[in-house]
Amino acid sequence: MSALLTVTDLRAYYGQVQALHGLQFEMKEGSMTTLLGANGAGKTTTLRAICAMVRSTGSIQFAGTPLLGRSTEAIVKLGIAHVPQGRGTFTSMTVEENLQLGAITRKDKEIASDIERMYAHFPVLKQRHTQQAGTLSGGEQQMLAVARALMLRPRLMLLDEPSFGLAPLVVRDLFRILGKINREDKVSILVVEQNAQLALELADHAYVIETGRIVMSGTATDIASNEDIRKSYLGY
Amino acid sequence: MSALQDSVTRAPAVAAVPKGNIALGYLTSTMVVILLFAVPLFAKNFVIFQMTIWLIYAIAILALNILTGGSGQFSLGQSAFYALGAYTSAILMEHFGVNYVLTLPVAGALCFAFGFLFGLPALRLSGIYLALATFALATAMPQILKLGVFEHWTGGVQGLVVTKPDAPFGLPISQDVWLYYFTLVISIVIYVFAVNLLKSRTGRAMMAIRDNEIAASAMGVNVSLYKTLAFGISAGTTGVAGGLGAIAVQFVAPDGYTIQLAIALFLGMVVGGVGWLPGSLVGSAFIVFVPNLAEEVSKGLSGAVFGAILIVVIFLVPHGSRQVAYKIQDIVRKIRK
Amino acid sequence: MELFTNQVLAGIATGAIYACMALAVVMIYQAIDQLNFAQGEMAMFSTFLAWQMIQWGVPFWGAFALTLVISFAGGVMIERLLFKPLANAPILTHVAGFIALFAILNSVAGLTWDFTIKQFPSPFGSAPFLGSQLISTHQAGMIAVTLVLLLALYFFFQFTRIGLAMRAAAAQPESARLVGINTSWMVALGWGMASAIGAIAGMMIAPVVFLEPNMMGGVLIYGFAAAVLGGLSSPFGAVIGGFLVGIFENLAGTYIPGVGNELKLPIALALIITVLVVKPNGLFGRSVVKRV
Amino acid sequence: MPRCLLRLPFAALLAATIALGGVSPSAAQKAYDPGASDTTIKIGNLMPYSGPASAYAIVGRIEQAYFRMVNDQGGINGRRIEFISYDDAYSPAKAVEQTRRLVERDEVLLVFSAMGTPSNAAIQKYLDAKKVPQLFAATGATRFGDPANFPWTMGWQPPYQTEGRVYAKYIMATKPDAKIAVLYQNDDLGKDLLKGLRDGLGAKAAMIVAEDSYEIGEPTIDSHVLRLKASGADVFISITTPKFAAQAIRTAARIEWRPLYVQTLVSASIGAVISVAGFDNAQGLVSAAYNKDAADPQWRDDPGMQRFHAFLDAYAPDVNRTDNSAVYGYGAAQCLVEVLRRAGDNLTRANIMKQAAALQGYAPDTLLPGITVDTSASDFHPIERLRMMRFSGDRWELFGEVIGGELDK
Repeated sequence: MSALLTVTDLRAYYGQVQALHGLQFEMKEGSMTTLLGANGAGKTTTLRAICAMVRSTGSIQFAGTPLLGRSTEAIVKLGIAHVPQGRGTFTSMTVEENLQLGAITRKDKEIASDIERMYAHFPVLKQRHTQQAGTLSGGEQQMLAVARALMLRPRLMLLDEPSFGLAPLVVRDLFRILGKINREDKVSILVVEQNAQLALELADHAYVIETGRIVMSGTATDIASNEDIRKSYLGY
Repeated sequence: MSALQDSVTRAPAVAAVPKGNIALGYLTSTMVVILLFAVPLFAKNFVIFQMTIWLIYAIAILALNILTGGSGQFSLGQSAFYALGAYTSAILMEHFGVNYVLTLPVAGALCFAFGFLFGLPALRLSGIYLALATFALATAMPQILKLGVFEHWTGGVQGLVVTKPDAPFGLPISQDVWLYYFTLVISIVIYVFAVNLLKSRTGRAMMAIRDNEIAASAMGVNVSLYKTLAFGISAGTTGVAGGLGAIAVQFVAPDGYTIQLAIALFLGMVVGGVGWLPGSLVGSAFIVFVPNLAEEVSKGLSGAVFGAILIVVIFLVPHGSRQVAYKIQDIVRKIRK
Repeated sequence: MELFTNQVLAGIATGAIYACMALAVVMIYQAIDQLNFAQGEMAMFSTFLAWQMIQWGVPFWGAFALTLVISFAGGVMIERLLFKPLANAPILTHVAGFIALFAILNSVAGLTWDFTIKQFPSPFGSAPFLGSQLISTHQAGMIAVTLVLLLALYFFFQFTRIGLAMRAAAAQPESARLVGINTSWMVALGWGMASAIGAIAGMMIAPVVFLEPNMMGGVLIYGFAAAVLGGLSSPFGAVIGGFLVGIFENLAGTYIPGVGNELKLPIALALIITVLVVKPNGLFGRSVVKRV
Repeated sequence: MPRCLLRLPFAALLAATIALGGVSPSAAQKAYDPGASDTTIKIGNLMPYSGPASAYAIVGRIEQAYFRMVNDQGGINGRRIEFISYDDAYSPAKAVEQTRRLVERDEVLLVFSAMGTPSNAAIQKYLDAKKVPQLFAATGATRFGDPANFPWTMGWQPPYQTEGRVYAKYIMATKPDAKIAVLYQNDDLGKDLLKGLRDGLGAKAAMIVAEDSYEIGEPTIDSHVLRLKASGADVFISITTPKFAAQAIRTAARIEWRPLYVQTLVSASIGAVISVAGFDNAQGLVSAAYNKDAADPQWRDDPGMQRFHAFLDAYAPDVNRTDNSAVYGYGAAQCLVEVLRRAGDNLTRANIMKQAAALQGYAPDTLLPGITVDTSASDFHPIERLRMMRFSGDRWELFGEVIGGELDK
């Protein structure tokens, strides 16, 4: 498998404050990779940098195309869907409208059938398809956010803390579906998680970030089985 | 309502001003004050009169700044408070023979009460809705002043002529110079009061509301009290400016206090820099002198020239003169290092 | 009773003016989340352009269509040149920008076409409508145009992808960018549409109030009031709000003793504020779940 | 100039000849106040070039052009006029500031034709204290003709109250049992004119069965007209500015209300109001006038109006000549030039006021036949007579005698 995403010497800044200090990693097509690390390590910033939502320097290559210098919407059009922390659904719009918005850049005629497919993945969304997204529960909103991202038919999906604020059972369910999507729809997934244990169960590759730098990388099984890493970085 | 909150989160209506940065340093302030005191030694009476008007509008802009920069509320209705203050002074002086100095506290107190009461229903409104409510107040005020019921006191559409005071104690200075010093002293008092207010517990409470109302109330700040208080203080200060304005211009009439005045004061605040009190002087200079400048360029298009100058200014310094002042401050600091 | 009916009918006729303008207000609010204080002047300017073309011999509907195109382009251009560079400036700075735009348009129109009132032709004529002297065929036509416009807008926002994208960009710009919407152009598009709708409003209003540079000053206040009363997020609410304001204003002027007539605008505004205190999103505004 | 003199009454002709002929003896005793010199006369002026009242600024532009013409023709007694006109945006505070600039910085000899009641009222006291003439204030408020209290202030046009009295006289003479409905603009124009009307009706003021006021911010005044019609009145007095006047004329026609329709003179312009409202709708309208209407075909061969049009062609070709502000500015400027001419070389402020208060039977090109400028030491209302007229076809038809509505003090 070739590298889908190659990040080299990535530095990102919030105003005068530097948040990433020369980050370096890559991700294979079709893989599910997770970025781990403590609060404030720079995981979210990394995802935001990929989507041009924070000022950054260095190099990000997506399937051979450089991303830096492009606008957020142009990057999305290349096939990168981002599910931000706090879900980023359109709260004042209906579930169905949210799904349509996910496919807003697509020109093909299969949008309607894709919506049906999402309803198959997440049956609860079908029940609520005319409801305002803001009225959904936290778990339902997260599902909607993922479904909305999938409507892009992305090659790469960026997920920021999907488990945040959700009940454990809901999280299990969500990750099960994510795994299915990764396998069946061949969507590469880069997921940032606080819940390292859960993420490592599902992912095939993992990177550990500390204060804006990659400090460890390896297959998910290696990382998960390494007692030292678990204790010092992942805290479980 | 929440659409509005969305917009507030992405581009705050009022960019937070660090609390230490609302005023000038002692050295600069002293220099400015000395300069202001020295002006009449060099200037003609006409210029002194202009500068009096400039100071008066600066007080009114400062008042708006307390409201918007301090508590994050927005008002297009300041002309109403200004009018109320002006008429209070004028009526007291002309109908009741009250000394002009004494009319100002009355004007201030009346406007404070009025502003405080107006602030109560306004509590339920924010952003655009508050703008509309205050706007309504501004349009209503000239019409109320014209009402037949009040005509005996207000002079109706014809307005009231006010007598200009002489310098007291037989001071050998002209009326204009005296009024200038009188206004200057009041301006300084109000300015010092405003700076201390915003640095006090009350000011901190107001700014907490400005930055995040929900968080402020969670911290135990009495949001309603401080928001209405801000309205009251702002209105009271504007009222004092209005009273001074009536004395300086020697005339009050409904046509002098239309929405145009409220808009001018608002522009003065933006150009001066929201939340930066010394900017009120800059903003006031903008609304007093730039129209004259625009008129010099073209009579037929003076409105367009004014608009163009305004656009240039907000392009160069979207945060108003505050931005320039901070930049200078940075440079000075770097040089010192 | 006849006076009452007459005043209600006259209120509906004037309300059509407010409704038309309120639609343009809602349009721009949808796009930029703000009230554009220069909107009335933009509409006035567009109407003058149409008038000028008619003077030059262009037939009414030709001038009408051309004006829409020019206004749309003008609106987009104003956004690109004036407000896009201010995208990161505080909202109050934008308001100052609107005021500047207001001053420029008013002043240029005054110099170009002077301040005497001008007759603007109505495509609907001005005969009594259905025998009623209170509503002319023009006013009936204006109500029809407003309703058609309302339907068109509803359809546009609910059933077209671009309408959906515009709503998304206005409501949550960052999320909108994340689904690939070019929010910056959506804003420009919103300006263009608002400007074109304003031009329609101007061309409908001018035959009633006569064309002159200050013609929209009063109308815009009522347009704002109507839009806010109906709910800024709802074109339907704006139109209803327009008619309500028109009717209420007339009734207040007729039936509130003493000050009713002299203070009818303040009374109307006070009523609207009372409504807002009770229903902060307006009568038909969508209330959205608030998240901390 | 000589052709113009032919139309003057004999006494005025004599006075003018003496004034003109008297230049050489008084040349020995030149006297100047600030603003006047051997070469120039500085005249100050305020106009709302910006803001909501900018429609009236046309008066300032015409006056500027008129003085340019006078300068091109050699000036006044060899002196050029320097006309300094500032924008006051119709704000009293700005008016005071600009007037002080005129008087203290530019040092004008006098302030001429400042526009509007609020601005003039705001500067009156200041100019009085400074003893600077406030000549021909461009407003019809009565307070600007009060020599006992304000000897430095003089208006020009007929006071609004005079006009109100003229209508009262006319109505009492032609319709003694009329029921009058009044629509008025809620400002000094409306209230003063209404007061004149009431005073003129005197004991019969109860003839007024309905009054309704509007604000200039209102988009339309249809509902007011409806309400007034409902009062059952058979006389309708419309005290309105052009936009609202045209709306009222059109609406009254549409709702088939055909009272005796009195339109006040501020909006009696054929070009700016009547033609816009539609000639059909305006048949039978009654108004009073002191100026000729620039769009009225009956003055096509009138020498005064021919001079007016020739002036516009040469000096203000882009101005809309049907706007009666143009006629107004021309007449007022011409009147000021006359005063300055008579002042000769004695260009002191006191002499200017003296000359301005000694105009008898003077008629600028634009005044209607029979109407003249008359002032005296106790009469600071230069024009106080009006003629009634009725709209018919495409023109105003004058009828009846010149009506004087001199205010009883």
